[in-house]
Amino acid sequence: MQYEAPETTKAAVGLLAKAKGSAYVLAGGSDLLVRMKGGFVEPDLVVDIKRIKAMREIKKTASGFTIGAAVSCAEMNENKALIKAWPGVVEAAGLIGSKQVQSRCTVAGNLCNSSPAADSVPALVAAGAKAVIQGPKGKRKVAVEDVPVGPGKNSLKKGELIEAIELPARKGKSGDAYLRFIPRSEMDIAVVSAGVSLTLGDKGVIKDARVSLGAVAPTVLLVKAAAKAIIGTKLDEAALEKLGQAASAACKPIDDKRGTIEFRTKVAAVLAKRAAQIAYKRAGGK
Amino acid sequence: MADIHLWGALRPAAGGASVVSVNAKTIRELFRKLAEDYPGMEPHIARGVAVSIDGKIYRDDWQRELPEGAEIYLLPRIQGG
Amino acid sequence: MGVLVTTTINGDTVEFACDPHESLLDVLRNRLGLSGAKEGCGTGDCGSCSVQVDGRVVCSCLVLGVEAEGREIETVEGLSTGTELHPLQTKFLEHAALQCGVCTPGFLMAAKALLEKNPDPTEEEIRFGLAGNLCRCTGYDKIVRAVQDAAKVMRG
Amino acid sequence: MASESTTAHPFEDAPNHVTPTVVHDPILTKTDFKSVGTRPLRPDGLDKVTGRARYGADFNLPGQLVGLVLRSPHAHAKIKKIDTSKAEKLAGVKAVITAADLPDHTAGDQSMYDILENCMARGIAKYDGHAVAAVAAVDAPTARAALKLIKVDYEILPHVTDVDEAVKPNAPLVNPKMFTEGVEPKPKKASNIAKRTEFGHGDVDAGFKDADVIVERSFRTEQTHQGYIEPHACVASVSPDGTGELWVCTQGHFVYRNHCAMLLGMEVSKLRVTSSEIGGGFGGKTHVWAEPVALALSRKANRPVKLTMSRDEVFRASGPTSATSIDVRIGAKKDGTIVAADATLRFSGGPYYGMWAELGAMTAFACYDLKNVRTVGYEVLVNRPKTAAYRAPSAPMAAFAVESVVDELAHKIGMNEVDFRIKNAAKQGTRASYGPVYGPIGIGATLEAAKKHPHMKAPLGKNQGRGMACGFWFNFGGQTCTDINVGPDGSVTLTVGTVDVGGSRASLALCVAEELGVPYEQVKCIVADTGTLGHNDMTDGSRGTFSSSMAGIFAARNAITVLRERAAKMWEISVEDVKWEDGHAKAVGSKYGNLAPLSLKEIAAAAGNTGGPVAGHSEIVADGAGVSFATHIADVEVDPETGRSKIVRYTVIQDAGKAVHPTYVEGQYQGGAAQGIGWALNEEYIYGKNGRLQNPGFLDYRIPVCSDLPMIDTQILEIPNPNHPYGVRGVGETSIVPPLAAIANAMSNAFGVRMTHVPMSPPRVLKALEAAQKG
Repeated sequence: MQYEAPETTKAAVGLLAKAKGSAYVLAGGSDLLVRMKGGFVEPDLVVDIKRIKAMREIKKTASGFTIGAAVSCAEMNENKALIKAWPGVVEAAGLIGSKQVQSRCTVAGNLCNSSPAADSVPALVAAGAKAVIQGPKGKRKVAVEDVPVGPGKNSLKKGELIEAIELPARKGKSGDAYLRFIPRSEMDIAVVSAGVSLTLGDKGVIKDARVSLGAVAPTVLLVKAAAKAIIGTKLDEAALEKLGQAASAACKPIDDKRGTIEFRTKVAAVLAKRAAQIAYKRAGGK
Repeated sequence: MADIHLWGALRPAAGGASVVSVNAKTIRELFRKLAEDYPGMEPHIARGVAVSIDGKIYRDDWQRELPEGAEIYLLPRIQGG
Repeated sequence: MGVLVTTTINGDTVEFACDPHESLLDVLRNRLGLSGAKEGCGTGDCGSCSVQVDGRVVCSCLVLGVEAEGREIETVEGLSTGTELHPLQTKFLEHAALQCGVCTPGFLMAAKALLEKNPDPTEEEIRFGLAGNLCRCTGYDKIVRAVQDAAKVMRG
Repeated sequence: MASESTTAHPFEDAPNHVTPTVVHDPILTKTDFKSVGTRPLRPDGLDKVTGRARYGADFNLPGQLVGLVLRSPHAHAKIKKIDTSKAEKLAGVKAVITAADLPDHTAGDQSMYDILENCMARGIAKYDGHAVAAVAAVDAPTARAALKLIKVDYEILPHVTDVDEAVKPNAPLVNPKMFTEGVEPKPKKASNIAKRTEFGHGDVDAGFKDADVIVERSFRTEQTHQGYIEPHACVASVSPDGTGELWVCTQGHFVYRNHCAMLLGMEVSKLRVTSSEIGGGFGGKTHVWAEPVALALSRKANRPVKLTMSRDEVFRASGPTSATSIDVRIGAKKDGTIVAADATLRFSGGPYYGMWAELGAMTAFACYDLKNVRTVGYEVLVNRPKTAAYRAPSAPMAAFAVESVVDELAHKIGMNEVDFRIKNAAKQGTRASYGPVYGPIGIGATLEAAKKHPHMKAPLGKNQGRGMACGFWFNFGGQTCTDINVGPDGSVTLTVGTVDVGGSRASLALCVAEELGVPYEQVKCIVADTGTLGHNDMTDGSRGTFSSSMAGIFAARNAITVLRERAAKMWEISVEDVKWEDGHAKAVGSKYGNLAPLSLKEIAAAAGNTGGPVAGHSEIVADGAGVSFATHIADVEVDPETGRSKIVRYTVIQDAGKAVHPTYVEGQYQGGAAQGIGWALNEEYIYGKNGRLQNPGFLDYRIPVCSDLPMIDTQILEIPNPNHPYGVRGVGETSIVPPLAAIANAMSNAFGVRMTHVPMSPPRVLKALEAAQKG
């Protein structure tokens, strides 16, 4: 195995593009090293992106936030402006693994790993985040929900890597939230999860919303019907009920060691409703 | 003669009896005579049998005497964690 | 095959050669004789191999040895100063916050990181802050108390 | 009994000479203590907080190879052929072994043969993870590559992993040579039921006819693992002259020595085993798995071999506890008297004969005074790893079933569940459901303490329920051998052969300091290797502190005899006129009024002139361990929409006999409770249809994390064990027994749902809640 730690994105892209055999990007390593340990992958090349300065920063701009691909989830949790604007996204990032894992893991890595149960992805999807992808043919931006294409599979092409995750600027009365269900209080993979981001108009009426679900389908889902159920409402009982129904209806889960179809379908509704209530409150709704 | 109480797994070897009488002064003698009189018990004794004498359980000690009139219960030689 | 790495461990400059796929844990234990960090799972689920890298607590089983280049690493072996124990070490002993002791080095390193960030944590903050460290012996009660007590000492 | 101020010992009027190794009938001789009951720092603590302590994987030998094991991916398969030739040819590979390298030396000892076969499959792989071959190579990557080059030709056989499926008439046979023991006439057909066993007394059927209320339910518990944080690890070194050394994490290095010597065909005295510090065992390190393999690899390679299990291997191929299926029926009068109790227990043992259902059957009703009781146990073979002991083995599952029914019965009668238990609790003179009559016991005392405990009266929050349950464990003693050596400066080394799993070195030093009358700091306790002491049984059955303190106290008494003799020589008086008091030799009688007492230090300094080094030795069978009872109280909060539960308050009340080091006694109570809570809520082995373990890691085998638990309150009761000089009972195991039932009862009290399947994981709880709502 060859290990490289380039100092520029360009160099990283060059290494990945040229690589013969299997090449992997190393950001936090909390997935890659586990897979290497278990013998599931045997990389020929590992490109460590943590020495690329541009990827180590969180930048606040007029159009929102740019989170470098090598920024750890712990660092996101220390950025006050980011926490203020996107509390749900930051909370989701702070739920991945332990404090030890959060010192290393990144939301870009979480996204590329493409687990349907990834904690940060539903929050990013609800937030309308975009992935900035660099590759041999230059830069492109895609909606985060378009990065994973199936469990463990992403849409990145050979030589491509995510440089940063962009979050839009927050305007007016907005709030987001992410909730996951796990049997313990910490350290588990989400059995089912939900992210909600919303913006209020006049008098506390929801004028815009995005609802996402995790661990209920091969990829994280953006559930438009669920958003529709609450747009134009003040998140009253009836709206919450409809939101729950839409969330459950969108689920296409499997039975596995972590949960059942029945359980995931039911709890998806519970979490979507609870996340919506938190987001609504954060947006200043009553 | 001492009355020896048997737990369920030993009873088939004694024709279903829950108590058998054995003329034995020590645990060692008891095991020897039980194996002679009830060959079916031999594998159990080989695997390990504990003896409760008036409620005190002896797992290992062959020399222990069986006092006159004492209540004697045989038990599996238990394992622990 | 081997990569030369220069790093700082417990304040000392250390050079070692390792294979690129080797974890920092394996390097510490097998190449540098620092066996205080333990391998309980090798997958980042138990925290027994916790060390600090550049001031942040990590599972050393999830770090490559080659990543240590130019970093500052702290292990349990560097926790005491000379013959003087770190307050966490003292309080773990006093509270009997260890039974078998195999998780203890990881707990000490995680607790140190926690208190550096939050010198006066609530019980809940301690419990969530240490959730990445598994202990199977104590039920955590005495560990939480030891950390509370050490925090008090460290605040002065 | 001791008076207030003096240290009583049986040698005050001792004859001139006492044989140093005499075994005393273990009787309670002391109830007033100076050292015992205090809370000093443990002697091994400093090494453990500085990273200096060496565990199984922390030991290395020059020229050491890395050993790795190839394991079956199939639950049940015939091994038609193993081709190791390519692996052997790989550069850096120094040895490859299969079962052929471990010939059978067990000479008809079936339990040892089972262990041998479990160490390395012999013709048939019996579970996912069963070892089939092993390699030793210069480094881990080479060893990994070599494993991949071993070709195993399997013929897959039908398998069964579920305890209830395995007892069905047409279930695949795990062992076609197994015929159920304990039934007459002897069966002609092979079965997955290895044994039927029965306990009890009275007439159960007649008893039920007298009952006003009967509750009958069936329960299931899933398989759990001890979950020790340190994986199995050893370094083995065998020389061509047939001598060997083994450094290993184990609960019993003497037992490992005996096992390994037998399985390798070595002489016991030629294999020296050193126990490392042990990173948890809880019963899971009581017999050998990888150690004979490491020794066989070392023997073949003529190099030391280090073999450590990965966490995946620990889950798949060490010894978890049984999965169970239990039916319980209890009948009571309206006044609350239980008139009949009956239980049928099916416990899985993996592919081998075990005594797990038997232990369940013995412990099930042990807390109660019952006129008519019967328990029937069935040992069930399944294609899962060989079951090993796990802290009070089999008792938690039996207690879960029985204590759930007891609770329900109390409520049906309209009695408070604590009062109902007090009314039926076993006491001194009660015939235990497993046969013998009890001596002084503490179940009643723990229940009375629970009744008075503030926890019982504390208000409950929304969606919270409170439950309680009782637990029992036998405790036992066994073979024990200790040495006391007094150094020339008067400091004392206590050498024991029981592995210290949780602070016992401190407790043992306290007992010996107490007996000698010297400060705790003057006694250093070490765990010796197998070359240094006679055989010691393992640290299991809560026997470590019980047995080794008894042997240590006797060794101290023997040392005191020697010390008195030496003082007599120094004074030129008769030994009969020398007594030992407060750590000093004192001349008895007014004629010696001018002789100042001699300290241990002074006697030790003169030892060279009075007969050589001063020592005391003791070898005993420590029988008479007192049974142990506990009562637990649990408050549980359940999220009614997700079924997720959280323990919000927990109290353990248990009899310790005498708490030698109360802090570590509390630690045992808390640790056992935490393991029981994990078992109750989330821990389980999950097997796929293919018979493979789905969750062999700490990610999906969910042991409690710090944020899952509240502080765990403890109350130590001390009802002395008359069979120990200081009244000590084992304290290590009982605390894991009540939590399953206490938590199930709490859920029932909160929501009216009777949980009958452990773990009570969120999907199961949610389903039960919804079923209850639908009525």
